[in-house]
Amino acid sequence: MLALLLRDLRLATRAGGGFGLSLAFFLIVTVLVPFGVGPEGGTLARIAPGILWVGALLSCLLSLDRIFALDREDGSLDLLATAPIPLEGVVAIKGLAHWLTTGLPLTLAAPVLGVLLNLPQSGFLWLTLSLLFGTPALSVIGTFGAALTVGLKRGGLLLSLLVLPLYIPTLIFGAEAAKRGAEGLATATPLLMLAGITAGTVAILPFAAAAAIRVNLR
Amino acid sequence: MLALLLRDLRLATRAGGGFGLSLAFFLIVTVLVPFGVGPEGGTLARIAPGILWVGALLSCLLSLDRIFALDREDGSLDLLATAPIPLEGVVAIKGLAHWLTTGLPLTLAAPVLGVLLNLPQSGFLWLTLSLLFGTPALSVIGTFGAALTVGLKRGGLLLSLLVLPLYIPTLIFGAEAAKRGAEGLATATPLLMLAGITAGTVAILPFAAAAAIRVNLR
Amino acid sequence: MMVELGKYAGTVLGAYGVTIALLLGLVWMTLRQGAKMRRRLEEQERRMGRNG
Amino acid sequence: MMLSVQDLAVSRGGITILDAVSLTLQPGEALVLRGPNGIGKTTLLRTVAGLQLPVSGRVELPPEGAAYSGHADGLKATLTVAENLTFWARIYGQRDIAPALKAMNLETLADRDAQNLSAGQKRRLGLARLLVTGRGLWLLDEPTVSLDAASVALFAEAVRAHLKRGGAALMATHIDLGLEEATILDLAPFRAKTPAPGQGGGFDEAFA
Amino acid sequence: MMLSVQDLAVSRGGITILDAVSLTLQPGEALVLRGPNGIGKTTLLRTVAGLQLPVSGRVELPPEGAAYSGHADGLKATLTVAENLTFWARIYGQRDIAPALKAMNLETLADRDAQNLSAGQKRRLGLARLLVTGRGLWLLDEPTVSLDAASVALFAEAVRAHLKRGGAALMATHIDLGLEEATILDLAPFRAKTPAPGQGGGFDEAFA
Amino acid sequence: MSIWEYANPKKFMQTSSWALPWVTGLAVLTLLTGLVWGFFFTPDDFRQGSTVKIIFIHVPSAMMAINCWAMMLVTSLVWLIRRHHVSVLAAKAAAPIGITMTLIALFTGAIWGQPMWGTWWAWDPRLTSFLILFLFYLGYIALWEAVDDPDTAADLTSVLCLVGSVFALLSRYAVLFWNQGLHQGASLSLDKEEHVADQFAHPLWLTMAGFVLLFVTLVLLRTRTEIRARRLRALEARERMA
Ligand code: HEM
Ligand SMILES: Nc1ncnc2c1ncn2[C@@H]1O[C@H](COP(=O)(O)OP(=O)(O)OP(=O)(O)O)[C@@H](O)[C@H]1O
Ligand SMILES: Nc1ncnc2c1ncn2[C@@H]1O[C@H](COP(=O)(O)OP(=O)(O)OP(=O)(O)O)[C@@H](O)[C@H]1O
Ligand SMILES: [Mg+2]
Ligand SMILES: [Mg+2]
Repeated sequence: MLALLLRDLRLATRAGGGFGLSLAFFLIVTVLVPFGVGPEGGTLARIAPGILWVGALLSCLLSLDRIFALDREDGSLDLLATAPIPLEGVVAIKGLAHWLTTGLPLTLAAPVLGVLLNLPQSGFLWLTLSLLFGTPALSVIGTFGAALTVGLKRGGLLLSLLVLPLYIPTLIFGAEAAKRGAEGLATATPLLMLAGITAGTVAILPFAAAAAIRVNLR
Repeated sequence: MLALLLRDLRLATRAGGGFGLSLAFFLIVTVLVPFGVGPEGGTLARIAPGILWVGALLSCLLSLDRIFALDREDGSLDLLATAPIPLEGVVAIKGLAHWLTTGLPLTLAAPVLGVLLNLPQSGFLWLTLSLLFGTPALSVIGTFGAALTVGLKRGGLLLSLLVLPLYIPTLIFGAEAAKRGAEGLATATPLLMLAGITAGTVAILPFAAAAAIRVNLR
Repeated sequence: MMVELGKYAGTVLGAYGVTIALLLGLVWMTLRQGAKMRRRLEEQERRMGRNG
Repeated sequence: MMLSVQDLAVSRGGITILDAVSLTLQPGEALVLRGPNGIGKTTLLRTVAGLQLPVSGRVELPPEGAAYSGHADGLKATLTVAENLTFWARIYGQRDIAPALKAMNLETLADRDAQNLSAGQKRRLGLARLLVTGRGLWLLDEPTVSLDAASVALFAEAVRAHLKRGGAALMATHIDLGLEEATILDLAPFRAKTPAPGQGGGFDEAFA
Repeated sequence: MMLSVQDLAVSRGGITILDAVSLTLQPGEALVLRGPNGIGKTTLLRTVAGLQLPVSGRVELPPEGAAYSGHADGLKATLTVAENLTFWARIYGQRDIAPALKAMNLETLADRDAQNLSAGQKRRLGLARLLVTGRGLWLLDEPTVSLDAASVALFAEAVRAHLKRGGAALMATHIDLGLEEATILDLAPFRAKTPAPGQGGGFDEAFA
Repeated sequence: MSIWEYANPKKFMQTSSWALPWVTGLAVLTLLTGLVWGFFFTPDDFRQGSTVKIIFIHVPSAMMAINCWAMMLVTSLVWLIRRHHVSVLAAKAAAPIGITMTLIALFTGAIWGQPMWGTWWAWDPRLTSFLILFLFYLGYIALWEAVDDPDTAADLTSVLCLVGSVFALLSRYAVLFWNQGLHQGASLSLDKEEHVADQFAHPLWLTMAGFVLLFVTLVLLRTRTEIRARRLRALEARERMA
């Protein structure tokens, strides 16, 4: 199991492995929005927490199809499924590796990008906290979606379609926490909800995902 | 050549071909932004043209890596390169097919999604026009980027990174035209610039892209 | 016998129109798919006999 | 008993293609599956490996399972030969990859990225993976594709050593492996008859 | 003259691997490239096909070019067999795919999606593509991988007919194709010597 | 005699072909009566004017959009637990009806919103939940379309339906938390204060029954088509083998 985690992390950091690129995508979304929306600081500051959350979510989303598709294509998934480790464990490790290479860097980068969008001073802490609590749920839900679509040729965008409605509660609570934080309001409720969603998904979805993979390999 | 266009269109409309899915992505970005930013109609109306342009651009971007990567993986690209048709023609056709399956549907869908973002009445026409003039440039520039990264394993996100700076002028003029239109201001200048960019890229980039592919196949 | 819809005529008629169009579309699609599938199946059964 | 397959029927795309296949493998035995393209060798092997469900019949594997190797080698292009092999060794709880590298003559390539191997070298690496699984039963689908004569001999040698150690192997292949001790099973006689009614989950009876 | 290669050196990953290869093919001739895994057969064929640049030496092809077929078949999984073939026929300005389907015994599979073919059936489709190119020179990289004996014979038949029509074929393979008329060229003697100074684009001399 | 007998395709085909004419007739009857009554024979509301007539299509379609998903959830569960093919085919057959109902609710709501709230669309919780429901339907249908093997598709879509239902509920709470809205409460609740007047309630009951019956008719028809498709697939497969 640890071997799998290490391999996935190593693959991610090798050339073309996607580490840093989803970060780059986050950066780019954040940079594009001012070009599209216009440069007024007031508007930008108001929408900053929301845009940062949406940007983080999209970056996360785009890296989802790598979770299983690559392993499926080169036959590793067949081999892992016949290997002496439980598929649920494989799924959980894959989700963890995804979070370590995507969610965590995004969380760390968000405050920096907040500066670009004139995020109010008071918002930085809450933005980071909300991402820290929320991104694991994004990774786990995404792993489930990736498991559903693993059999399909380039299921990439179908994957987005399936996963996005599932992301909405996380997004709402996350962005709400960040926004309230930026406006100096109480953030306990949304943060608690976020933590609850994360705990629930981490506990349950790996089983559903493993089941989906078994079905897909048939 | 026509055979190639027909094949690409047919592939796009087959299961998992990606037609409609980039449209779905556009829909989803548009839907997510209010969840992040909050439901107030005024704020949404102000940022609507910009967000719609950014959304269209991202949807376009995400489908870029299909342009050549699939053909590369299954060996078709090698075979096309040795076939008796000029590679420039192949590239141009690929770009055209991409626009027909991505840019055009996005343009047609944008007004509908404008409703969701409370786009002011006066903005719809200009939004559509600006997308109509701008999306061909997105496809052609994207084809060039895809050609540059075709050799790389899952160059998808690297591709985004390369292409996005090239997209910025198109985005600026496009969003500006849509925004001015929505506010009832004159839109001639940005629209002219957009048309100019499109004409220029269509005339020149296929040659650069074909050269890039030749290099990548070596 | 025409009801008086007042200034909201467009709204009400539009709503009913959209609904009826969508419902008819759904019914039409259902019937067409059903007929097509029945035809294809009968064709196949004729070719193969009832149990292949 | 390493493997016992009783009265197995396997399907692809919802159609039963092989029927009433029975076979057993004792430790030290090798069985080669033969048959024309499309008869269902790959499908049979995947079913035995547990990657898909049988239509009917039973498969009994050793408790710790089998080592399966399919058309694709499961190699990561950006990892080196040694890294690829180490990963699989650790998944199977093994440590030492040196003997496997040696057996497949990959020692000089150990630090090369997998993407820079030729077709046959990749395949050799895929076969070396089997040696680090520590499993007694090998299920191999066309193991010698793209291999030159010397490598085929190398492979035959590895299989022979595996059998000597009390292992067993079930292989599908079109070419002669030079393994005299292997029994050959032609799958052609097991091609499924026109399927009996009732096979498609009761759907073909729906109107009977 | 269908193909003339003079004093060709080819490289992979910046290293020259074959050197001083010369060969010619007249209409009606077939040449089989042999050599151990990793000697450079694929690299040589790709260079001849113009997919990569030679390090030195010259390749002369017929004016209309050659038909190349590599390790991958260039099939679209979601198109049917007939659609795949028709596409390539039209790219090469041909119309009729029926003879090609017939020659490769694919008629019954014509309406099947390519993704639902077995490994050997896919390969047959890849070979059928050659028949709709109308090109005189075929460059084939391990054409018979995954094919059963009957299909190999079918393929040999197709090559023979091609030669009769005045075509020529250059093939890399490890197995016996049953084509007596083909000349065999072993590439082992052409393995590049320890690279001469100056080969790395002059960089290794830069500090001499 | 147990309910599971109807999960046998043959039994289902027989029963449904017997029931269809009755259900269809009843559906047309109630739907037409309800719509005609509602459209022609109800007074204008003192605040909303004639737009109140939209309620007779808006509310039933909204209700059916939700009920359809509930039905899909139950049939998917039945498939996962008891593996009755007809059950999951009914879910597949229902999805396009559900998405149409969702669209009708959204469109009529949007058209209604224009005079009432001065905007086609607002991010009200009720409206937003429906948009999310629409996305769920879209994903569910797309997944069916994308997977080739019917049993694989059945398993995957059923799992999606299950997980999706949980998340749909979660979304509802999230959306309520996010925005308190403009939309009416439940007008047919027992709470007297909220209750619409009887003159609207009666035809509304009728159209609601009509929509339910229409739904049943369409589900039966479409399930029959799906069963035929499966049988055709089995026969074609057999022919190809022969
Ligand atoms: C796109 C927008 C809309 C959607 C998705 C929507 C959705 C719904 C739903 C789901 C119900 C059923 C509630 C229930 O039975 O508990 C409902 C009922 C209702 N809606 Fe809407 N609605 C929309 C817009 C509107 C607008 C603009 C109005 C009028 C101003 C409106 C007026 C009503 C009324 C009067 C009811 C009946 C109350 C009830 O029975 O609960 N809706 N709507
Ligand atoms: N979805 C499908 N529908 C119908 N038939 C299918 C489908 N998928 C595969 N088949 C058929 O199932 C058969 C078995 O394929 P399989 O890959 O097991 O053959 P194989 O013996 O391994 O052949 P090869 O030697 O060519 O690898 C083939 O004839 C193939 O065409
Ligand atoms: N980037 C690289 N750096 C160094 N060597 C490389 C690189 N890429 C490939 N090679 C080597 O180049 C050689 C030629 O490979 P090629 O694929 O042409 O062999 P081949 O004769 O086709 O072998 P096979 O029969 O196995 O297909 C191989 O030995 C391979 O390991
Ligand atoms: Mg096979
Ligand atoms: Mg080779």
